[in-house]
Amino acid sequence: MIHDFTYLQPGSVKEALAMLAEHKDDCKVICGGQSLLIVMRQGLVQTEYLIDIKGLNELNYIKYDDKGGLKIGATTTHRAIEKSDVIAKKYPVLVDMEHKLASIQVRNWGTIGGNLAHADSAGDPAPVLTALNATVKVGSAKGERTIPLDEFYTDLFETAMEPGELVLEVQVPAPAPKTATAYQKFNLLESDQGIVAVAVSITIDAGGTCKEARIVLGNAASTSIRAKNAEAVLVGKKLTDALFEKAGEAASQECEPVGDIHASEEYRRHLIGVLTRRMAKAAFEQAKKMG
Amino acid sequence: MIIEGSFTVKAPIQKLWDMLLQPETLAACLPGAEKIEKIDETTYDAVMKQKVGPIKVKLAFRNKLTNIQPPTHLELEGEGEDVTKLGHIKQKTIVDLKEVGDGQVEVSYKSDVSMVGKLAMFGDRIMKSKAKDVEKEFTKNLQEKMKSVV
Amino acid sequence: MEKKLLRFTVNEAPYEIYVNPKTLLVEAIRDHVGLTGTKRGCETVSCGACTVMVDGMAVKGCSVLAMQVDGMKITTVEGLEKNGKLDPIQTAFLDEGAFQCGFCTSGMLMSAKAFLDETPKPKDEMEIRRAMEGNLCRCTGYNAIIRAIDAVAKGNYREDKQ
Amino acid sequence: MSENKYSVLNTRVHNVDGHAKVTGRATYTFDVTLPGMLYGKILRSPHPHAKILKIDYSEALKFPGVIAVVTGKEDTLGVKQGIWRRYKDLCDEAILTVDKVRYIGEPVAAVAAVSEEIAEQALDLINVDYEVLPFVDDPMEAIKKDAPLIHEGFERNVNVTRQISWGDVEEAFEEAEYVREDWFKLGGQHHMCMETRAAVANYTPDGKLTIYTSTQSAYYHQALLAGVLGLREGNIRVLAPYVGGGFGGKFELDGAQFCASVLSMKCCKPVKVVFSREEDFIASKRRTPMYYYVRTGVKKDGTFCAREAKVFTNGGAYTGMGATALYLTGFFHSFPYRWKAYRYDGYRVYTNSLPSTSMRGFGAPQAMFCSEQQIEWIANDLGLDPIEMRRKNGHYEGYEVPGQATIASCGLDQALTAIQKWKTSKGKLPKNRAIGISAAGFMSGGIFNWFDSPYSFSSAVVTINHDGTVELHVGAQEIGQGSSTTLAMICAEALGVKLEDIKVHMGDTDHSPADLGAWGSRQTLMAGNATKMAAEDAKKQLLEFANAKLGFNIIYDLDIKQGWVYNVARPERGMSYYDLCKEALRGKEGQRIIGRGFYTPRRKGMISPAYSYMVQGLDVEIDPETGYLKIHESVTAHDCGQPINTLGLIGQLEGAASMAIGFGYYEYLPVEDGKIMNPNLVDYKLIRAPEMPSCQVIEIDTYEPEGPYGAKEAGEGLTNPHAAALGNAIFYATGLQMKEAPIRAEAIAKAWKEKNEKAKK
Amino acid sequence: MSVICPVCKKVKKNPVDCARHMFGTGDKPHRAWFETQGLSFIDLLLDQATQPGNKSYELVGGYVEKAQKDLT
Repeated sequence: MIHDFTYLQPGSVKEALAMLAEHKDDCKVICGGQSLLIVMRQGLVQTEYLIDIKGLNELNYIKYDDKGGLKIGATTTHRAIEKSDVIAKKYPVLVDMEHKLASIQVRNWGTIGGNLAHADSAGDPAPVLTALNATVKVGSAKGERTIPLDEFYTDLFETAMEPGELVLEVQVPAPAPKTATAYQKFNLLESDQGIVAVAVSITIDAGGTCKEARIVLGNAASTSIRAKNAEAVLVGKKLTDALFEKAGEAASQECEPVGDIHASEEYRRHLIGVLTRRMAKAAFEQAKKMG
Repeated sequence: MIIEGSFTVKAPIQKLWDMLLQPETLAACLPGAEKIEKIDETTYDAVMKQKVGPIKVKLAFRNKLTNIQPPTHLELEGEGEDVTKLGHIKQKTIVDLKEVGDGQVEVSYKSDVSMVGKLAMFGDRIMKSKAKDVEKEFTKNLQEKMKSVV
Repeated sequence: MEKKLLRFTVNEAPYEIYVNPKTLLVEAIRDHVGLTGTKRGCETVSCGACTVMVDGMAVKGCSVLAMQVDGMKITTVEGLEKNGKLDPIQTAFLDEGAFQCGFCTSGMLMSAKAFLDETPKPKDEMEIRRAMEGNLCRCTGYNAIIRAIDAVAKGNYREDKQ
Repeated sequence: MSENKYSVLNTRVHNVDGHAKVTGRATYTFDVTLPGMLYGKILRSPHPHAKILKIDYSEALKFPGVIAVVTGKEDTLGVKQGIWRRYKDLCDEAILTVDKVRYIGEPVAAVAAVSEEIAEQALDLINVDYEVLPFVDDPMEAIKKDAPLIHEGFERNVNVTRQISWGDVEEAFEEAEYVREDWFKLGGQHHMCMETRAAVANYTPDGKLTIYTSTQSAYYHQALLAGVLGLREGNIRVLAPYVGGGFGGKFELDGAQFCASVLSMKCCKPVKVVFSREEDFIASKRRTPMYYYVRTGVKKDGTFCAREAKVFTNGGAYTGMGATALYLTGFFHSFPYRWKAYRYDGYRVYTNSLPSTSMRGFGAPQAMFCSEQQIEWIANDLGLDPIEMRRKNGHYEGYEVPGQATIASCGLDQALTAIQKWKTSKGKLPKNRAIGISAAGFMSGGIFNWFDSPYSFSSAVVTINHDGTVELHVGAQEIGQGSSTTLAMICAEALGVKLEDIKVHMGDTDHSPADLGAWGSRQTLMAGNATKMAAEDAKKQLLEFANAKLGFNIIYDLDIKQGWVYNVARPERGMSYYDLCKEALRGKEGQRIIGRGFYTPRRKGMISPAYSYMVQGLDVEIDPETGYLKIHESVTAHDCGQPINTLGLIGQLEGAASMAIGFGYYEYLPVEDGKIMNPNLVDYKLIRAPEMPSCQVIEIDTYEPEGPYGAKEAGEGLTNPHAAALGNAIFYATGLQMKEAPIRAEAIAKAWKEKNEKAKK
Repeated sequence: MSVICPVCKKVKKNPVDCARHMFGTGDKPHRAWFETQGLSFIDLLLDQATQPGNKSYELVGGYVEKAQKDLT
């Protein structure tokens, strides 16, 4: 049962930010609402004001240029990302991730901004975007700022956003040369959230040595996290199966998963190890093929 | 859900024991505790507020000490409810204090917490990870507090 | 609670209704418009029984506030049949026996319809299966549903073939 | 497939209720609204075991919009009921409990209000004082000496025990040259009908109750409601509109039906109660979890000697249909093999958890998971071909299961051959991929009358109108399994008319003859026999007129086929059925022609009049490191006698496969502290379209003499073999023996890791 | 040697079979008979279920045999 609320439908971002500034803690923002409405229907979340930004078309865009990289507006749907030609060309891993995010119905209505702001550590976009070194542009009545995605999450369902701030845009730098990103979540049913998920981005130099590695774990702690020890295993080395194995072990040790009915803590760690190894290898193999 | 762990504190065991039984200690150490009230020698009422992202719960708890063996063993049982009826929580906790030499006391605890209602049904994963956080913070706070007393 | 005016089109008929803003789209369709073909099978946006088309897109009616579709075009299962003639996907469901208890069927049909409109030539069976992954069925084991969609995609129900 | 000798049977037809279902016109209980209707909500126990000291609902009554609150103590007769009416001891559930709660989710009180939301809010205003009691939720704990007692008079919480045995087991084990024993653990499974439990009850001051409800047996609910409400059966009308699935979970009295009725009787207004998905999970019933011990003795050449099984089932808080499942577990555990000696001891133990009941397969899927895996391991241990070993010991036509049943038709041998052929055709499979096989058998309707029905098991009435259209009234219940279509086809075939001439009426106790309803694979055989008999009765009456009218020599036989009434010896001579009907009615003083049919199995053994056989093959890819399973293909060789409704048959088998794969792998239903941990569709995993394998069905040609046109069961039995087939595939791909169902990915990964660590040492 | 169930008088093939029948029926009158013999129905049942062999059946079979002379 949803508790009653006052429904506000701003006509512009400016108006939305003014409403946010006015109602601060007493309001919630709904965009696609594919996650929020579930908890509201369970009675777990109540709010006095609900600000609906789903209709804000000024935030519905996908822009790309080789210099500035990719910019996705907050109200862009998952489905639009999935079907974007430029994203398919430049960031195939994003399309791949979107294909596996819930179901078509959810992707048709759910938005990237809503997903990131919801801060579910089992969400798909955050690990991939973090691996791609993305930043989030947030705004409030006072102004705008950008936050790197790997600093965006502070706790389970908590972000670094202040009251009154709204996700406006996701920014992804243009792909670096000899870089590839691979993502896999482990789940029994394709459309489910991952029991755990791993995104790995590898950059190699001409000689095949690992220049940079970003390993991001999903649902392995209260937020999606960088596995920095695992990254350190790879960076500066000629990559081999033995190293991938070692990186997996490191990731499996540094994550902090919680056991639940779907998987024990031990199993989650094990899966993190396996997926990190596999994804690191997959990203490396792809990177080798890249120009 | 079982929460267990242990830590050591450098303090006389009796002093630790006395402190543990003071509501103020618990109130100060338990994150989110709004009120802890001693009803009688063995009964405490507590109100705890917890927040996980957008989800806020306020739990009203009654705890009873069921087995007290000063200064080494303590058992308590509690039952409570979220004020908006999101869930019903029961807990059974055993705390043991043991002198491990060198003026150190090892405090070990084991809580069996069970929940029913929307919170538990829907938020098993959320609640479990939150409980872990609360536990960590409580232990940290308690250790701090003990240090300051000793 | 102040009710809000919602104007939308359901199966090509215009509606103006006043709703509590917390009303879900599926509730607006069932309780206010009175079309009960759209079902509800869960509270967690899992089962897809409430799937309808919003401006041609398959959307779960329980995951959307009714106010969010203000001004939009909704198609429900009742809107598939035109002038007493079944939509090809409905006929295909009958031909393949793609339903048993029928409770998930409305949602299945809407997902299938939206998918076929968008992807007239799916590249393989897996693409069809993935298109239907948001809809649960406890009876059929899905395969008959997939066969029905495949048959429509293959053109077996084009007018010149009938 | 051989040429079809029938005009309607074994053809592909549209389901008779198909048009309503694909256009959204089909109305379910969920959709029923009546003028002046109130909405009911149920307050449920948060405790697995507690005494109710006091219920204070005064605040709830003050809440605007609340019309009534009912409790077990004040507003019901407190009658304990159960589906085993012949055994008073086992009628142990009051639905709205009177003084004690025995599981989390048990109904404690109910509210009727002008809206669902108000009713739900009012629940929070009811205060219940409980005295919390110690609880136990595991059968092995509940049976211990000092475990809390859940029901008075059931020492050690043993609810029912069942024994089945034949032959000298000790001696047969002596004879065996190889003996293997294993313990298994089986989890529960939820029916997960797409339509949750729902009822709209309308009690009127003239003492009559009409109830629309989602049910598998309108007649059972009429009788059970009469008992608990103190009304005469005839004053209760149960209407089952379209039913959104049943699977064995919707023929016991449930909270929606009972609370809606009690509230309606109190308010004299219609009251609707619809379970939320969460309520449906925590407060309906489930497949029985079990602890399962099996010991099997065989000769070195693979001849089966003896088998012994000891089983403890988690009965949950109440008896329900679980007692029947306990017996069938033991019986089907012997299937489909010949054992010289066999012994089964089953114990159903009460626990403070959700009651367990019948669910598609009725106790047999659990038994087959254990049996069919162990057989595979034995064959492997002895170096024998498992398919040949199965063949060597399998049932055959004419075999008698000692003291239990005679097998009149059996396609096991052909089914094994078909699967063997498929397996061979697959050739060598890549690494981590294997084929798992499992055999099973099942019944076509149970010969049990624990309900103490005074009526025939199945009945049908066929009425012919003057224009030749036919009203087929059956008590059989359509729940999606296609019984309406199957019975309409049988009726059309028997009468010799077209399928579109038949209208099926069911699910209304005022107008349908009494019938035990849809459970235990009863419909095709039992309701089918009744329907065939009724149609033949009507046809006989028609032919009497035809004989008089056509004036053939009395030595000739007449028949009707495809609407043509004719002389069998000279088929071209005859008349139109439709014309005949007009004249026949005139000859009967304008009365419609009515045929009656009924069926109750007699002299058919202890269990069922007929048995179906099947062999299941699954091609499975295993990622042992993660435990992920990908099922590439499912092939079923199935013997269901004469197929009636071709499309329905395939649908039933594919549906069974999806549910059975769920039981084997996806559908984990953990209970902690008496509480179901995943009562929602996010956390309870139902297979979805991408995971569902393609299914191939190989029909095995048999003829069942007891069945209508030689037909028997299809669609329930096939929930039995898949879990074991999965286990067997895992065994061949990895060498792991998985003894817990569902086989969890985590368990596979863990066992694999341990195996590798062991190998390293 | 066929025997008669001391409670419901059903004829059974042999004492062990009769014991099995008594455990299997397990209703109040049958349980009560165990008590009259100084046996615990439930303990014997558990032994039978959790231990290999047929000890409980044989034991009760012995009692059934003894009871026969009072029944005929």
